[in-house]
Amino acid sequence: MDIELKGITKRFGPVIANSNVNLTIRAGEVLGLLGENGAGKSTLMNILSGLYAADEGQILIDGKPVVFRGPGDAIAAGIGMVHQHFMLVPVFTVAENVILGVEPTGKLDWLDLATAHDKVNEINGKYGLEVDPGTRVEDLPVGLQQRVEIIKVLFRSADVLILDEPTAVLTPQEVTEFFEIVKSLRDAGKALVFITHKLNEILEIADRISVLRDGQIVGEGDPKTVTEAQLAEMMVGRPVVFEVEKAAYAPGRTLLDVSELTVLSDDDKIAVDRVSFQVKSGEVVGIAGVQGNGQSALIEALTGLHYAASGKILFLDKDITHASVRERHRMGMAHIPEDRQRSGMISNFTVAENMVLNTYYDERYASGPNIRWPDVFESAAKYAVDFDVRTPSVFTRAGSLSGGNQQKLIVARELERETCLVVAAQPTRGLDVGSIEYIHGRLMHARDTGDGVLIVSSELDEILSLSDRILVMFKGRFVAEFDATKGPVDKNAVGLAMAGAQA
Amino acid sequence: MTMAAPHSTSSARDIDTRKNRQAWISGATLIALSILVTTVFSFETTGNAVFRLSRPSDTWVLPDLVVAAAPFNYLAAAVLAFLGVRQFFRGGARWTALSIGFGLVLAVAAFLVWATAGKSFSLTGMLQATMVRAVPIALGGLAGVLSERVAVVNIAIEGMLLAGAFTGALVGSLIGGFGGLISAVIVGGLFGLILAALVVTYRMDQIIAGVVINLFVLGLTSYVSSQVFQEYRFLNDAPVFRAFKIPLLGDIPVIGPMLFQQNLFVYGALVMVALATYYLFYTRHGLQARAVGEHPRAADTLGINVYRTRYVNVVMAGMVAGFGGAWFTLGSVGRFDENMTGGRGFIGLAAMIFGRWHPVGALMAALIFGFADSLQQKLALLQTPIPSEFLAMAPYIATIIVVAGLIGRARPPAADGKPYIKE
Amino acid sequence: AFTACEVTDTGGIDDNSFNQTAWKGVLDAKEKLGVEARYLESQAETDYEANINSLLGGQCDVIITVGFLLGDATKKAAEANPDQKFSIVDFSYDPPLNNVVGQVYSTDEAAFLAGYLAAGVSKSGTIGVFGGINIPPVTIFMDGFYRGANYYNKQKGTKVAVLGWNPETREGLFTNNFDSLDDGRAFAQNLFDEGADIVLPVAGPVGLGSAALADELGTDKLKIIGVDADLYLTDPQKKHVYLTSITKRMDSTVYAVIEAAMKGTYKGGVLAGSLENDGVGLAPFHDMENEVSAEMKQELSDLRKAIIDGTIKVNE
Amino acid sequence: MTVQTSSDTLSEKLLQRAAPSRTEYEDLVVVPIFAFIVALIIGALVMLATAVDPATIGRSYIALLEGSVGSLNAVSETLTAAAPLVLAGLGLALGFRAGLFNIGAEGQIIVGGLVAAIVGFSIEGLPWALHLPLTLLAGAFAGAAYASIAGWLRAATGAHEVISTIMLNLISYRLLDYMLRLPWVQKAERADPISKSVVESAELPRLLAWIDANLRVHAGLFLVVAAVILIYWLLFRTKLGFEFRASGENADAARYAGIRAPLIIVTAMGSAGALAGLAGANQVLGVLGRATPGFSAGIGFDAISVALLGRSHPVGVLFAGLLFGALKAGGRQMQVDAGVSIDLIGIIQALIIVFIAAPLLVRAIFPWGFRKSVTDQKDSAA
Ligand SMILES: Nc1ncnc2c1ncn2[C@@H]1O[C@H](COP(=O)(O)OP(=O)(O)OP(=O)(O)O)[C@@H](O)[C@H]1O
Ligand SMILES: Nc1ncnc2c1ncn2[C@@H]1O[C@H](COP(=O)(O)OP(=O)(O)OP(=O)(O)O)[C@@H](O)[C@H]1O
Ligand SMILES: [Mg+2]
Ligand SMILES: [Mg+2]
Repeated sequence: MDIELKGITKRFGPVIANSNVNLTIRAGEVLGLLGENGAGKSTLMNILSGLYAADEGQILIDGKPVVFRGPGDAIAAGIGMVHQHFMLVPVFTVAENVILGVEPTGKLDWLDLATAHDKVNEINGKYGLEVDPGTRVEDLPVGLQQRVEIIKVLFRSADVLILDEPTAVLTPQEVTEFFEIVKSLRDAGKALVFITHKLNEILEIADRISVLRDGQIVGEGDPKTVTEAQLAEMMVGRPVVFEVEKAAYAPGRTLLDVSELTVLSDDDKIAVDRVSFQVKSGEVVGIAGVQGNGQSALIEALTGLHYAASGKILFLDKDITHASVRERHRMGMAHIPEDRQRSGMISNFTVAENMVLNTYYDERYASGPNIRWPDVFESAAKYAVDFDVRTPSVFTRAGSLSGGNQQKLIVARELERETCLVVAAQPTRGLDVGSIEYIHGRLMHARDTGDGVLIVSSELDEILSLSDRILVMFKGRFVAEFDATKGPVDKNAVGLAMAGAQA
Repeated sequence: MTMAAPHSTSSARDIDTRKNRQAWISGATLIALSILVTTVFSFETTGNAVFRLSRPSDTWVLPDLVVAAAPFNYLAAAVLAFLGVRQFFRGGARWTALSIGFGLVLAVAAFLVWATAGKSFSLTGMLQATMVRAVPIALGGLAGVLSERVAVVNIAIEGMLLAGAFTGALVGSLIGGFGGLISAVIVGGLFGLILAALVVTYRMDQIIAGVVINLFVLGLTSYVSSQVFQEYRFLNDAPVFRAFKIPLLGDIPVIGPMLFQQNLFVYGALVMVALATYYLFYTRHGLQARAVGEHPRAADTLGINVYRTRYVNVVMAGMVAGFGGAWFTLGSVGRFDENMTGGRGFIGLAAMIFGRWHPVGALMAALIFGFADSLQQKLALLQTPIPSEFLAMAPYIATIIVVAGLIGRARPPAADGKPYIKE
Repeated sequence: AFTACEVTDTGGIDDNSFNQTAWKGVLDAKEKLGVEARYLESQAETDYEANINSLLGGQCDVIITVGFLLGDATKKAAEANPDQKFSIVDFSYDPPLNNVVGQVYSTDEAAFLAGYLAAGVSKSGTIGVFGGINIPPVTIFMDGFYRGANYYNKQKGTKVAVLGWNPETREGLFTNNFDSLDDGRAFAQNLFDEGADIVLPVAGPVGLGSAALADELGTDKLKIIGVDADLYLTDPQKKHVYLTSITKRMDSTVYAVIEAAMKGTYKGGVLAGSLENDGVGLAPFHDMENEVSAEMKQELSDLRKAIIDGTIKVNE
Repeated sequence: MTVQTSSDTLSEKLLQRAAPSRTEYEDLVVVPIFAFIVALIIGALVMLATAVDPATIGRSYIALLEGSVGSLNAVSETLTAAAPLVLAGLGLALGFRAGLFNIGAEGQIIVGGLVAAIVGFSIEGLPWALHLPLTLLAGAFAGAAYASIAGWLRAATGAHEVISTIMLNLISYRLLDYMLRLPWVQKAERADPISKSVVESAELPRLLAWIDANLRVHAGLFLVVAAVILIYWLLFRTKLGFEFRASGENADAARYAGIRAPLIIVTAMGSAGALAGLAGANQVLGVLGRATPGFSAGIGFDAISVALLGRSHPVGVLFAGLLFGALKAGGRQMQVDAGVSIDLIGIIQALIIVFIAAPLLVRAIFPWGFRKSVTDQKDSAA
């Protein structure tokens, strides 16, 4: 089944998300779609999957124009989409999620879950997916949730699969497995659209590449000939530096000294199990690990959001095991939380308010009970400029900024003040190369000026390129440690350790 | 996931787990209850407490349940103390919830025995009244469950109940009970439709919309009641659906009168709770409805019409509330009076939260409330030294204790209260 | 035209109880004397003063306020407006005011008769009573009822039990509101479950709920005694369930005040309704004539005389 | 150097506020006017439907106007009715801002008013300047304490504040009934359950009694103005207000920012309760002179509407409270002059809120009253 998009234009109020886009998708082929944050990739694909209606333009399936009045129509036409933000109901089981909307039904509208389980297992077997249909989705690791999304699409016997940033949350091993699945789908004659920010991946898997910028197609590429640098320049419109520049490794005093730390999850399971490590000034310690292995709990305990069940945390030689979040902030700990929308900022607050979210009480902004707003605004404007936060004004709702700018806003807030330890969780998740470049530069700047940096990321490349030392976390414990100061670390070894293989 | 427990049990022991703390707190609670039962309910208590299980008119007459007050209460105190101490030694684990539940029941029983010592009352009557008083609350709670499951917060239950009561009385007076009942259901559904339109189509804040509907219905019904019913009394004289006994089942002692000697509304409420449970958790449309409440965008991407689903379910909620409202007039007193629902809709809302957004949970919560309510009436008759005002507070205090102590942080549907905006 | 105005209590004009009975007095005056009638419902206690104020300014010739809760507001207005004629139902001032007629009623006298009657008519040997709120205008009924039944026991050597009120501890069964009809039904059911076959609800419209229950159960199982008005007349739909009513003839006292004001014989002070002047009394038995033995009727009439001449004290 | 200046001009640009858009202006000014008109029209239709003749309808609306602003007495009544609504509404607005849906203003009014009454009658011989503030404070404190129960339950056990405040309301009614018949509270030689009268030194003096003794507007008005300013300042100018708003908008992010959620919940509930308690004290000390059964008069519930209508903004609450006060005072006149039941006011209030809270609805009804949405877009794009 071939699909042609012709002259697609889509506006959101004043924003033009897509402008006169032409694109062809062919059966048995993987089309790679590239573009900066906000370039309009997701919008274009949402139009194709019937979620949005295009303002102008046409969709042709095998040469015949079609009109989608809703996702139902697109599904019926054989188009399925795996969304950038998972479209899974966390409290439903895998089977329930898969059948949602096309439920096998018995008499009296009875929901036939047994059939559903069988069908899921059937698809599992066919593409080697191995997901238990009876598990609740919220209990699954992200990698498996991804597969549920794919099963969902396959269950609807889609011929066209749109995959919007499917690898953003996967480990290298999982990516490899995932590519196997993609290839088997392609070989089965399906048409695939693959969206990503990772240039190496697109070169590996795509048969053709299209690049979007500001809602327009700005170029095409043949993965056999084009280079990463060329693609990056096409996306951003300027040359991009991939290598992170950093000064020589010169660690100073010990800033953070964690010993035998145990943290429990909310349901009283052991999430972090007697972990010990140190972070020194002037070094970057990277914690690698697949989501769900205790990194989040570790970060929460370090930053005071979750109590430590046992063990000790020393910060600047002071015992902060039971100190409050605020105290830790004050002592110079910066925290870039992993979920920027949920916990990093308040979408309904202005940029300025978000800029002082954890410093509003500081003498710089407050006297007595009052906050001196003019001072806040001025500083906010300054930091927005310093950290390249692109916003119409500091009075703009933070929620209306693009993801990359929201993240820069948070980084600005955390790094502008006097800090000595930066705890960064997934600092660049879902960001485009330009923003990643910028944030990495900022973190390295902090390191080079004597801060300690602790980075937790499921993005292995990020860990590898930034860290001086790498700790791999698996099931709540550190299972391996790598020294990156003496030369490059073997990516495969780290990946294996993340997957639980004994180092 | 296979090597999930490489941890030694010793590390699990010496760490401060939430469960341990819970076990200790509940242990302390149980011991406190034990002391209370000993000092207040047992000491100087004499005589027998007599609970009448049957009425002379019943088919099978059971003998009265006679409990020697002091021994029973000392025994209860001992059991409570045992349970409490056990919590400290064994750390409770999964027995914690069970122990505290059982302990509360025991404490209530001891209290009852103390209050009844030397007197008697009809236990069957109390249980029957429990059921009756639970009906409007359960139906209100069920209306809440239906709409909040699709993420529409329903503060308007009170207004919908009142509208149902009013319509039931008005139409019931004109064309008879069934006509009144059907109209009440329709009008309830109509207010459901209005709520849905306001919050789904016009994206009004859900809480404001609910408050407004309450205000509007109260205003309109009071206005008509004082402006029209006053003069034309025949408009406010509806027949009442009488209790009818279900053959055989109704003759079972104690349970029979509670469940099977009731009127249409009680049976209706039970059936609706069962139907709603089936609908929400065992049918295709129920699955879709819950998906809309948890993650509307996901539902939308799968071709489920979020708006339509919300409309349908909120209208259903309105119809259930309309039925519940008709209970006040057609199922109870046959005439409408200003504000006669008296906040029962809000208590229904509480029952919904207390029942964790589940139809059966809401029914159970309503029954606890009904029990506390009828208990309060019995105690007033038994002439305890407790002032009547404090007895009347009992249901409310019980609700607070249960919600705070046993429920804690219940999880509402994830999208509850949030409007869904396409595009 | 001569205008009579009524300010109701929060129960509203349609409460089937004292606001309505008083309003009937005004309507009677409208019919028979040709006065103009107006009323203003109080929605809350904070309204009393404002409501009275909005009737000042010469548009009303006499203002009738209903309910003891309006006592202070009426006094304040009367003192500030000495030329305006007032009358208040269920309240009196000591010392009396020149421009207020306080209408008070010895309801316990009538309730005593009702208690005696109920004790005699009851077949189960148990009768019940419940109130709206534990306040004197309510409990005075309950006191009289209780003592009347006890007097019957003393006279006849019977052991008729009165559920729902204890005059010593001053605690009993209360709905704690005056508007939930459903409570009226549930509370009557509760008393019925404990054996009562006659119930006296002293809670305004709440009692209509009790009547609905009696209607459903059948009057052989449960009878209701009304309060304030003769409910056989004011609640025609359920009239068959009322054994009798303890009447408080607010309509006739209100009428009397309006008539006096119109004819110029109005004088501030107290207008006390008692058995003696028929201000309070027992309503006829109507459909229940046959339920009450001739003997009982005779005893009631004797008792009435004894109360009037003071040989029997109802309040001890 | 050049970099420096360019970043300076950049940051200056960021400091420019966008002018309020056409839509904002319409929502704030045009929509309420339409809302009011539609509500009155529908109110008239309801009257027509219940066989009220057109002349009476006209008379009743004239009475509504006269009774609310038509005379000094009318204005005085409007202000008197608005005062407690604004006070309690401010408290609720504060709670809403902090993410707490507090339905408990009614109970807090009762407890606050009751305690104010007790302090007001039991202390004698204190000078006015001491006694009145003391009494007001006692009321506020009692309201705060009562609300804090729900706050504490929420913070400590997660019990939903909607349930606990509903229950606390119901409990407070019984508590009031009970307290009013205690011998040391009940007015001497009165059989009915009303408290002793507040002594003069604790009364909120009537402001216009020198013109006419019947004018009820009292010094509580100053309290209202002060509270509006105070809450505005608190919410938008102080650290605590920032913490309230942050927790209300996104409790997670607030926690990450080091704001202590339990503390904020209890403080916000407490402050809301204090304002409601003050509203109760205002009624007891300014209007009634004592506590009586049901003196709360549903103000706590109307205050929810007021807070919502005022969009939880202190100034909005002030205007919403004045509107409700005016409707209340006018409704009374309406009943007296035209014989139309005051319950009609409830309908009109509900309709006004509907139309103000759902601007889309008003736009749908009066498409010609607003600029086309396309031009709108161009406006904001420019
Ligand atoms: N529902 C919406 N309402 C308004 N604007 C939107 C909406 N969805 C997307 N946009 C805007 O449209 C533009 C394109 O967004 P889109 O999500 O398609 O980008 P993308 O290429 O997928 O970016 P990313 O790499 O971050 O996923 C952005 O400016 C975005 O802010
Ligand atoms: N709980 C519900 N939620 C939403 N819609 C419902 C529900 N119950 C019934 N309906 C509606 O009743 C109508 C008949 O139901 P039926 O199951 O036949 O539709 P359907 O073929 O499943 O439609 P669709 O596939 O669009 O859901 C449909 O319009 C359906 O949407
Ligand atoms: Mg995207
Ligand atoms: Mg009325």
